[in-house]
Amino acid sequence: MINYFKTIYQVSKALLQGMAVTGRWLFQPAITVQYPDEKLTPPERFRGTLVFDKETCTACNLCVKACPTACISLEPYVDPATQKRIAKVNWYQIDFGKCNYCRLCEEACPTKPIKSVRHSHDYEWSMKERSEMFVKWKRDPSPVIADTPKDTGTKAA
Amino acid sequence: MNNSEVYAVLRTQLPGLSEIPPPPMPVAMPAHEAKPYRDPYLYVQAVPHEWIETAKIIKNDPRLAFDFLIMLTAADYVLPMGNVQPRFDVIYHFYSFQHKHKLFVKVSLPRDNPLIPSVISLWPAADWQEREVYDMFGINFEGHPNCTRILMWDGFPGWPLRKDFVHVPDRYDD
Amino acid sequence: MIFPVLTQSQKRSIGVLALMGLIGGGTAMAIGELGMRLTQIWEFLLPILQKLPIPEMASQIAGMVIECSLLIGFISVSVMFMVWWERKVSAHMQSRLGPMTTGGWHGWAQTIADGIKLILKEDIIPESANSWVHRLAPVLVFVPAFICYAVLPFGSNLIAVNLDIGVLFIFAISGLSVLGIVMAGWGSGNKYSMLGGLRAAAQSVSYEIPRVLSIVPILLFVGSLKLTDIANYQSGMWFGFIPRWFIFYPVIGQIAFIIFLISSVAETNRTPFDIAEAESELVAGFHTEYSGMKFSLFFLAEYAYVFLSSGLTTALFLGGGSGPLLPTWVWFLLKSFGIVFLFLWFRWTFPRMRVDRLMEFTWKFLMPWSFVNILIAGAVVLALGV
Amino acid sequence: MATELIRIPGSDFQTEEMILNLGPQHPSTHGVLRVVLKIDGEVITAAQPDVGYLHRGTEKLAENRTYPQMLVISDRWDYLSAMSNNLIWCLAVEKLLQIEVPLRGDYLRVIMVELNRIASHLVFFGTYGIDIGAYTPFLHAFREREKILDLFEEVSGARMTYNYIRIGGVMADLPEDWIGKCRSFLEWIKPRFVEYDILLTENPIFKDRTQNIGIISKEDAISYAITGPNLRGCGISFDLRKDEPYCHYQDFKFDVPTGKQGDCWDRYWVRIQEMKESVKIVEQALDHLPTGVPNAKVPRIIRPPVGESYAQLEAPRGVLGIYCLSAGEDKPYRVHVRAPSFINLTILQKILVGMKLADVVAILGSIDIVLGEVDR
Repeated sequence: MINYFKTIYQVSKALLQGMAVTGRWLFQPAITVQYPDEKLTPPERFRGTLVFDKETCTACNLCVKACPTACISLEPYVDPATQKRIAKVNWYQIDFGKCNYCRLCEEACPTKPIKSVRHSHDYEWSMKERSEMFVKWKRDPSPVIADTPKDTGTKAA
Repeated sequence: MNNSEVYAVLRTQLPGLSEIPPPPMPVAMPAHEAKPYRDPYLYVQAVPHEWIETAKIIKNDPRLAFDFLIMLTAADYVLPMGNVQPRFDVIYHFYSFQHKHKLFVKVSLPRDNPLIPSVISLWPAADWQEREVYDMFGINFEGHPNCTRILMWDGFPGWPLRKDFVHVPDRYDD
Repeated sequence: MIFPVLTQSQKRSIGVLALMGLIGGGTAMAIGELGMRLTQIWEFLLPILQKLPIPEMASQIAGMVIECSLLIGFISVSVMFMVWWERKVSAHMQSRLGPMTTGGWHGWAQTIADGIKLILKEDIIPESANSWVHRLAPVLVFVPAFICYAVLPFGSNLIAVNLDIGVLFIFAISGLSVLGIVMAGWGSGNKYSMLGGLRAAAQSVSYEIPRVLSIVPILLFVGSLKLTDIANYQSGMWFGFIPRWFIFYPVIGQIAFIIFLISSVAETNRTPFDIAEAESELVAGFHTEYSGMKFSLFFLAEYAYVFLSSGLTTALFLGGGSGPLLPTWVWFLLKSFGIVFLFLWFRWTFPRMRVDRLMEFTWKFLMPWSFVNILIAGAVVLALGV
Repeated sequence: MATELIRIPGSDFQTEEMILNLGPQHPSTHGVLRVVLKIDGEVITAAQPDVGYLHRGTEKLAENRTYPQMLVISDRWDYLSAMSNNLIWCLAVEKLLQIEVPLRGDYLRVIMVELNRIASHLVFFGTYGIDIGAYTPFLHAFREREKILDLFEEVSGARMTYNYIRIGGVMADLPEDWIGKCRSFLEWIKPRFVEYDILLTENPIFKDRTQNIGIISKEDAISYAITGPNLRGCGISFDLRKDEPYCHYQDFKFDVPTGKQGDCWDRYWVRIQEMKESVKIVEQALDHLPTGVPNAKVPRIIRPPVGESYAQLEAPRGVLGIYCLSAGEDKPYRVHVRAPSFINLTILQKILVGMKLADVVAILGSIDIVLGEVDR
């Protein structure tokens, strides 16, 4: 009989304690962020969408080899005058439908001090069509004075 | 018990059993390359047709008492690799809660019509893992109550983890 | 500490709330007794209506229609408020803010937008459903809830139909809606719905009993089933400061209140007793297959029942509209929404009970205690000769 | 399962059993799991889980990826504790390569894995609350988890697929001031455990729902190869961090909580206690964090010698193992993932029988599966 009332007391006490916890949080400030109005700044190492710098890229193909999902493709630039390949890209394409945002391409990239392909801090991106996910950077049509291939230009083969 | 004692216990009851030697050192190994590696456990090769007896001894012998089937999988050796003939290896990894020792057992099967007795009656944990091996390699487990595909859908053509599996493009390829 | 250090925005919110309270209270006092005002308006309108060349029947019907639309309007507005309130309360309990955009100030128009969306949504009848039963069910759930509001005393003189058997009427009519739930469950042609409907039937029927039994002590004291009588009986004070509400009757009042509250929560199918629509088990229970307007009728009915139960609790245990300063209808609404808040608080704190434990709880715990309570109350009534 | 209905003759009337498909689209199957239930009223007479809806062919993918590339795929097995997956892949490959990771690297790995264990168990806590019908604990747990994910984001750049623990060490050393943030998080979460206990652990309704439900006996647990908190909930103290320490776990003092009878509540309770133990481990690791470089020297192109390795660790859901066969190429010859969720789920068909329909979600939730790992 005592146990019966004891159980009732314990049960009601535990339930009231639970209500006290939720009641306390009712008056605490919220921790959420009202997204379109307020935005969090991503940390330094944030892996946002990939950006590509077609000027510094040496078309060394290391990022293509490093990518686990084979979403990067590129074509080195061949000088039409001399028929020689130079350490520049003709075009460079990333299929963002496949991209893993894993940073392996950025780590493989040998350009210094700023990597040619790297993660930006941009995270607001949406596409309506699958074809839009293929982002292509093309070499400017303006002629560039032929510069000598640098360190890794030969690895493309 | 250490590896050699476990092997001695197994070997006295099962003369068909043999220990798998560690991978051989290459003859001319460059200095900068690492040596071939294998975990310091006992690896034994069991005979397929007496596998169920072997399994019973492994499970029930009080000196062995391998009551915990950690892992069950298979490997496909399609091309002759060194002295290895084309075959399937069904690989069992056991652990004993009582004696804290471990054991790898490999059972080699021919590549055409592979068939091995199921150990589901001894270790119920083998249930889904055997189904997975069947699903991926097409190795039939004799005595399994429900040896059907588990991860792939019924009617999937071929055995995906076999090395000679060729993917036929279907409507999911873009 | 409950309030550690108030931030600027918190101070602002408190200020805004206080101001709103003051304005609201002032307006309420200016309006005065709503029942009286309505009677005055009616008395003003009646001669005009009688002078018009229409039969007397028509003017009576017009009066009824006006009463009904007032009730419907009240139900809709209060349900909209409660839905929004529930979302805000639950959000703040969970360290978030809830709807913030629609309508500007704290998303006040969110429910209106949702309601419009629900009305515009496609109305789907599953292929395997029994079309007529499927269509009839939401109506059968909502209509009893609406009828019950007719006998709810919102304040002095503010009651649509002052029935002699008010309490019994509410229990009887609200019990009808379980029929709608079972029909929804069966008529949807969905196994989850059917399980939900069956669970709802078992649960509602079981909890009806302690719910009715728990108020028998009140009836013993008051000697009337009329809700206005019960509310009036509780006016006044003991020793000048304890209101003569039934909840303050020693022992009897509290036991009856707790049993009534628990079984009210169970009757309205809300957590921790929401096994009929247990989301994690039965997807959405009996209303899994409903969409659009039919779903919103279920939704409306659920919240209408929540307010009905709260209003009934107020009338039975908290003295109805009695209170100082403010008019009775304001007091009634304040107390009722206080009980509604309790419902929300329960819902966002507790896990769900299991079906068999739920049944055990009502038959083995609530029922005996309500009988004990009736015995004690009977003895007290006999001894005191109240 | 046979789909025909079986008539059970009752005392004076006949009832029919019903086949109920729980899932693949159901609020409480934690993903795309389908359980075919045969129910008699509310009582389950047979159950058959059906998995594979999320199958991505990890083991086949592994045969076509280099070792570092596979690390990215490993994030996707148990996506709630990707650090453990990263770690086990690295351990397996490091065994093949015979690389010793510097002490700092090991400590960083321990910190990350243990924080991830807290995050993973927090998800369990929250979703289990939802399974039982309490919604508030879910968002409270996610509030804390967000803080852990913020820490991970700072250190690795991603919130779920970290790719942080690398072969031979970690991706990069800790950013500045990370230790301070981690400590303030640990101080924040300690009082939260008390609230969790009030909200769920000691809540009478919750206890009523979970105690004496879905009991797994010790013998069953061993023969079904149950691991992790599910095994410890049965009262067997088996934790690889203690029994076969890796990553210098022997340096840390912590307890291995065990349950009493192996019911849902015990499994739940073990996880709650494990979170507290993980907090202890992270604190010790932060206190004694060695200086130096975290990374070992790793060849630029990873090409392990011929051989085979089996590595296993104590992931939040049990013993996660990798069996890796190397043929001396830059891609593994064969990889097998011993996924704890997959093997733990095997016992579901046994323990569901005789339970009530409402208990299905309680039991399924208490086994704590991640379908990404079950189907791989």
